[in-house]
Amino acid sequence: MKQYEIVETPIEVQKYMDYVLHPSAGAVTVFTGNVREWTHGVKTLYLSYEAYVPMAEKKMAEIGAEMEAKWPGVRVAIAHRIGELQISDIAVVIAVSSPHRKAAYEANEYAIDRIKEVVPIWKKEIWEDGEEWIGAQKKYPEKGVGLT
Amino acid sequence: MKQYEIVETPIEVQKYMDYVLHPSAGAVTVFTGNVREWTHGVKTLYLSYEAYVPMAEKKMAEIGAEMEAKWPGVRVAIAHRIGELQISDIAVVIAVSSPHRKAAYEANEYAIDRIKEVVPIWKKEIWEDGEEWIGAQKKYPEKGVGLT
Amino acid sequence: MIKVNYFARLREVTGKGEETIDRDSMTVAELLNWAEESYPGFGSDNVQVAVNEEYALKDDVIESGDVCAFIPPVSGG
Amino acid sequence: MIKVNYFARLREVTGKGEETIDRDSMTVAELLNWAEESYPGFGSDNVQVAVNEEYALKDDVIESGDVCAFIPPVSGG
Repeated sequence: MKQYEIVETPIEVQKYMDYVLHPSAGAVTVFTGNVREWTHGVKTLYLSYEAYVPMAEKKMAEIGAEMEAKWPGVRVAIAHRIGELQISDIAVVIAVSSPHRKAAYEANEYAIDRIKEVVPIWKKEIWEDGEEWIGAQKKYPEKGVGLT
Repeated sequence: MKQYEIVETPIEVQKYMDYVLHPSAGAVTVFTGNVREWTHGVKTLYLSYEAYVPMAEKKMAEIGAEMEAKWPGVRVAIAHRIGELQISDIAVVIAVSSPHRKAAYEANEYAIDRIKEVVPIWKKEIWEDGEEWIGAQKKYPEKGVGLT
Repeated sequence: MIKVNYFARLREVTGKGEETIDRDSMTVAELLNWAEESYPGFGSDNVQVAVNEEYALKDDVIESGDVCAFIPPVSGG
Repeated sequence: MIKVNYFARLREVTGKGEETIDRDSMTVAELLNWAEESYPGFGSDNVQVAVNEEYALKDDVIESGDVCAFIPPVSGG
């Protein structure tokens, strides 16, 4: 595994937890985003994820660096799966360790918020009667969204 | 496994993640509290945990019920290990699933805060030159700490 | 007979994990005083009492057959 | 030659994953206009451009040899 990676196979959470654990870590937080059957009353059959892989991995690494700067002592691993995902499959995993728990929670939540803002990954929802690429509709920013 | 349990063997995180996952869960958060080598500049050799087992399991279930009331739709599993734990061993695991991520983070952090307040479990730190039972020093409350 | 359990520091101070007290009824405050007098260094200021696995207030009454526990400050997690 | 990549909705709109444009230099704004004119329904208002795997501003200049990508609103996680 890589510390920040796009994968095409099922995500094994334990690998990422093991990666961030070390003797000074008193807390580990893990977030997984899973495929949900119902969204806004519409039943999802499955999802299809696509990524601009090299840029996505680079952006995830940048998010990790931001986290280490904001919460010194955290250790981070992030993976996002692409391809067809079924209900309950894990799309994204974020593992964070920290000496103390507060930073582990805060940094983890920061990571998923940033992933949803800047990492070039796209989700298509496939329903019984149609499909759609999902994405927050935004106008072109004055500054690129990755330039913070 | 039980949804709320005190265990004497190593905690396998995956079991608790699997327990809380269901088709309406879009987010799963996991917290583990791990034995840290250094605390306030003192090197820990190992920890010894002790619990009033039936009351501890009852209190953990009450915390779970509080979470379900505060964050409708969350599903929770909590385990705490007792006995001798070595550096990096998991002392506690909290798994929370939720349709959306915000509740999964908030409910998870609420759980560990409440565990540290009300669940009758005690930690002894063993160093090279001594040992001590750890506990926040509190006076007898006007209301029992469990009575919230 | 009232059953009492000792944990952590209190198990070490008393040298036992449990015992029974030959009383029909007493308040939580009376139980704490009893322990304070019975065991030097008990330090009941920081100790709560659980009666039948629920935290009790100082005025609560313990009856024969109840199971009590002295709860020093907890430190799980 | 400038290489461009298409993803998600834009891959479907253009019917291709990548192509090369025979230009030596153009701004990001010019690239977006070029795409808008080349592909009906491109919808460049919502599209960002990455140059060499970094988000670029509209005034940034793209040179021959650069690798660009059109980035529709992301929806990972």
